[in-house]
Amino acid sequence: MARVVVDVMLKPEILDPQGQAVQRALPRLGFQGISDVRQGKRFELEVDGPVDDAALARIHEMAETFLANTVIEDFVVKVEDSTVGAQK
Amino acid sequence: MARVVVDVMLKPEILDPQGQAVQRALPRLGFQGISDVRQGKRFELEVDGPVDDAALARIHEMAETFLANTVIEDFVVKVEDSTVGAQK
Amino acid sequence: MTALPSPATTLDGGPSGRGNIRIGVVTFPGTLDDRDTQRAVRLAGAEPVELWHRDKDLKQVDAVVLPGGFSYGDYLRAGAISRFSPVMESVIDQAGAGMPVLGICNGFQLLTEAHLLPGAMLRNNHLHFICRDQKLRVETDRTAWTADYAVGQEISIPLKNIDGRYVADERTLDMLEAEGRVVFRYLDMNPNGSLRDIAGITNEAGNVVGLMPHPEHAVEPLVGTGRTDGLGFFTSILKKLVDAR
Amino acid sequence: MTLDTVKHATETPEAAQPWKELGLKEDEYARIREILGRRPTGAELAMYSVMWSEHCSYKSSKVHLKQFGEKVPENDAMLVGIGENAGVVDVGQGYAVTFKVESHNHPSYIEPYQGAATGVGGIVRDILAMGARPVAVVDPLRFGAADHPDTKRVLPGVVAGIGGYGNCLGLPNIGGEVVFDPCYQGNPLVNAGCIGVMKHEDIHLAKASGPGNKVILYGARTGGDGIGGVSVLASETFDSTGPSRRPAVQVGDPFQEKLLIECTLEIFRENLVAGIQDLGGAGLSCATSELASAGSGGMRVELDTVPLRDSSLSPEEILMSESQERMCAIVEPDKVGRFLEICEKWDVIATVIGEVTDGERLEIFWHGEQIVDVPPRTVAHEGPVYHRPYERPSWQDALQADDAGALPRPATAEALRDQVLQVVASPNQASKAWITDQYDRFVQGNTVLAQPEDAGMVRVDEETNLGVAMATDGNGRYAKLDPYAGAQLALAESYRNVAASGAKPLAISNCLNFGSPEDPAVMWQFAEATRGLADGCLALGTPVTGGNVSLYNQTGETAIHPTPVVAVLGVIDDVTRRTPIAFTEEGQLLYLLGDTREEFGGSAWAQVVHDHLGGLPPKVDLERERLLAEILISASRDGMIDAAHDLSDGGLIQAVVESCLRGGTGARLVVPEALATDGSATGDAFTFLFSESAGRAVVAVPRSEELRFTDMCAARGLPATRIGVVDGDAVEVQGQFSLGLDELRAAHTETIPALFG
Ligand SMILES: Nc1ncnc2c1ncn2[C@@H]1O[C@H](COP(=O)(O)OP(=O)(O)O)[C@@H](O)[C@H]1O
Ligand SMILES: [Mg+2]
Repeated sequence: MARVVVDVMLKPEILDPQGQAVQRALPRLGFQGISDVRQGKRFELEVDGPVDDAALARIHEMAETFLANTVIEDFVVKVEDSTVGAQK
Repeated sequence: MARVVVDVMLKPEILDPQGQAVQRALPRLGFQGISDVRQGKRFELEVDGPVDDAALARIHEMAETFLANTVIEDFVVKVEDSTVGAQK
Repeated sequence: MTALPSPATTLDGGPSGRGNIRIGVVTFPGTLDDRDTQRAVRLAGAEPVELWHRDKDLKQVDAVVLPGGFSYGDYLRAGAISRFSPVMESVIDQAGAGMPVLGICNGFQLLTEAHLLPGAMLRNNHLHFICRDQKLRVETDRTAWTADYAVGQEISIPLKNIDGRYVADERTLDMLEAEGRVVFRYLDMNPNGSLRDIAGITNEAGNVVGLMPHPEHAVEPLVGTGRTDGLGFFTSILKKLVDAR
Repeated sequence: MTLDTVKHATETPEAAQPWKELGLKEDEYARIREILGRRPTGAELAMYSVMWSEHCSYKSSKVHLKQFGEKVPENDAMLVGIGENAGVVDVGQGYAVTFKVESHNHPSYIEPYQGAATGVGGIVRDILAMGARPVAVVDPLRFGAADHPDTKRVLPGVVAGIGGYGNCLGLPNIGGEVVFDPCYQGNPLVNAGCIGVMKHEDIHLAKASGPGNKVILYGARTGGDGIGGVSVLASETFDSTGPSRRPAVQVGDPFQEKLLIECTLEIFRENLVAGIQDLGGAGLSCATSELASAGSGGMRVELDTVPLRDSSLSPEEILMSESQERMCAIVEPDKVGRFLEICEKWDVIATVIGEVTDGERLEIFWHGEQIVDVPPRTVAHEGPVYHRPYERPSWQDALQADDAGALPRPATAEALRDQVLQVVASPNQASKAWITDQYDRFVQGNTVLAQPEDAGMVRVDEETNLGVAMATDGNGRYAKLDPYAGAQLALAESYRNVAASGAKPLAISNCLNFGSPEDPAVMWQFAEATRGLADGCLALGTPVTGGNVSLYNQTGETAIHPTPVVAVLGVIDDVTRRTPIAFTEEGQLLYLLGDTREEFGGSAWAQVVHDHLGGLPPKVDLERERLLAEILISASRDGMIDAAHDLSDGGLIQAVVESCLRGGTGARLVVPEALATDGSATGDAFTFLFSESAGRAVVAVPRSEELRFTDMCAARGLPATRIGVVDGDAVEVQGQFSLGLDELRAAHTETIPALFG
């Protein structure tokens, strides 16, 4: 089993109030030096079977038609081995 | 200016209703072979100045105290160069 | 205030009368305002017909309403999962063939996800759910659902959502304006950051309308905001369908 | 690891067991061994420990709660009393209503969004389990100081969580409270209430009867989240230091719960269940033992059939898991097929996990091996009962002696005006619209009244316009000064709020939020408050139908103010006769009902202007409350008043300002010559405006009704004093000051958004 990650972010020209709210809060919490924050979604997919070109093509299609709304969002598909949570 | 990414995912033992809803929908959309989906958040931070150990330590602290609630979430901090949206 | 036919002056007999106008109301998992929409349809004098997300069968209804709620929890994106329901295949087909379709709130979100209407809905700019009595200006009476209103008329109906910010690229927005396809605009305050204060739009043919506020919650003087400004949606469609017979 | 079967437990009597880590006391563990005649298995120990926790067993509070069942007023409305998931009352026309309030305090401090969200989820399942369609929710909330940085973390999260869950379920939020006080800093109180409506014949009870009937678990899969969370957490003094003390918080799935509601209602409609229970605190341990205990026979469960989210869970963990959005039903064998079909229709996972037996034991198996064999009553109903020592705290006298009446009062009209603005703008008195606008109050299309009205009201029947109303109230400051009176004042205020809306108060639920029961001073507060509430209910004729106790709300040695929250349910035959708070018609006459005395102990004025808490709370006169309620209800029914607003914290001026702002009209007030019929207070403007004497309301009377109205009050012996008229666009107190509506509106509405927006 392998893990494929799809990152979905709002297109740069679309207002991201969530990211902005985070950014605005940072100085109050004592964190300086962050000039911009964007918030998006991360999907971790566990794929049965090999992650070959065919599988990736299907996942790309899934991202394009379903996981992202390309009217407003961009996405990237990545094969990953590191797991969130492994580091701490 | 450099980009640091913080990925925040629900801990494995915590229910992820969003990931579950996506996973359940996939077969209906004709996508087979995905055995699990988890949905989390991706924060892209633009950092002023160098991303040295001190900066990363601060971002780690920010993630721990603010971007994630470690009661239910894990996070990973990564320095990144590739941008979502670059690929398409 | 709005001059609307009262339920007493229904156009074509009650639900039991012959030749009823049948308006379908779809229930998806997580739909909330389906019963309220059925009530509004009934109060306007038409016959509400329950439609189920798993059935392609539209039961020969004359029009369809996609009601508000949180279909599939609005997980992923509002309307993104329900958009792929079997019933939507038929709705998309029939909408293309000219059947009147009204999407309210979650229904509007669904219509954009299904590309029956352009643009997309995003999280409110203030990031909160907002529930308020919202003033709107009617921008066109040339849709199937707004014929009973006058252009420029101001109405107040409840707004309640968290993903209500309408966005589209400039070209699309200009096109909507040029073609007179902005149906409602927010007045007094823009409650969510929608571009150009857009509260509702229609497709080229004018049979498909989507809007964020809830006309079905403004059909009785007693409950909700105590206004009946929303009844016009349901009487408009009823009249149109009766005339078409 | 070997499975700790019953057989194994019998063979290894001396094996060490983690009873202490599970929160059991030594004598409790000994008692379990005595009940079983051997050491418990790991699974049995897990069950007893969660079920015997304070949260589930009410071991410290039980002896006091008994009064609610003993001092029951004559009331034919009561259909199901204390002991079931929620009480049920008859509201006429064949309808019954069930309602209850519960706390989710501790989890909401750790994870405000999810803690509050799952609080709503839990109470809604309780109501659903009675056979009712949930029709509305309410949320009494208490936070630390409004300007404390941590309140900025907790409040927005809690509000978003309550909205996020309730809105997604399609339940209108029709009321609640938001109170700030430093005493809640480390212990916010997140209480949530729900109202459900059904026909009499639809009432369902949590019992497992009929040998051979199947036990069906349906809803979400069971996961490793919140294992022992709620029960253990709510049973300990909360200490935020060690991460090891932070049990997992559950994440709620309101979408799953919405499916569960629709699916369950369809199952009820087809009459497919013999008994039903929601899964809340203590999860399957609670559901199986309670169902079996309340039924006639025993129960056998194959635990390995429980659908899991995480296949590595141990049987103990499965029994203790508090995963949300699950229900357990008892179904006759020939109805199982249809039951499962309906679940499939709603995409709800349902599994037969066992059956009712003709034995007397609850037996649980894991892959064929027996891991639990217990008498269910000993788990569910025969937990330990403590007679905790209690004692009036040594500081109580000094607190009561510190009379608020001695505080400096405004010396000039100008100062009085300033203090009015200060009070109206203070976080506790300010408009909560920024919060309540995050809640859907329209969904279901039956909301007649919602915030900021005195009570929420929903229509129950579209044909007849039958409706029900609910208000929730509590005042920890009053209760701190005198817990007996404080509890009665909470009851009286909530009762008055319901009556002010035109509905007849029928019955109550409560949520009793207190500090550690191991502190005799706290236990005294608890004993006094329950006694006060029980006596009060007897006097008002409103039985307690159920409620919830939340103890250990304290940080270190410091407990929160004793905070009994009371929810009163009322019924109204015709919702078109409801009374709103808004003053709308110029020229209508304002009447103050009741007596006003110099009562400032615990008042908003003392808090806002002097940061003072001392003296005695307002005097309670329940006979007067009853009379006032009768007058308010009659006046509403007979169309004698167009608006009514009860007086409580902030006094008359607060109520008048709220009614004026709501209606967009001003008012001219005249300070009357006498404020109380017994002559105890003469008319001074300060007392008139700020006193918090109980048993009062202000009403707007159309001129054409004045005589009829005053005659009625005179005939019934209720003091009614004409204090002014609806007029203009300012609130003017003659001879004192005038405050423009715009200025008042700004003061009243800008505070909360400025703090949290
Ligand atoms: N958390 C809340 N949720 C819903 N409604 C609330 C909440 N807090 C306050 N409200 C509503 O705001 C109004 C004013 O509240 P409050 O001042 O506590 O009323 P009262 O003093 O009459 O009891 C009421 O309608 C109440 O139900
Ligand atoms: Mg009130």
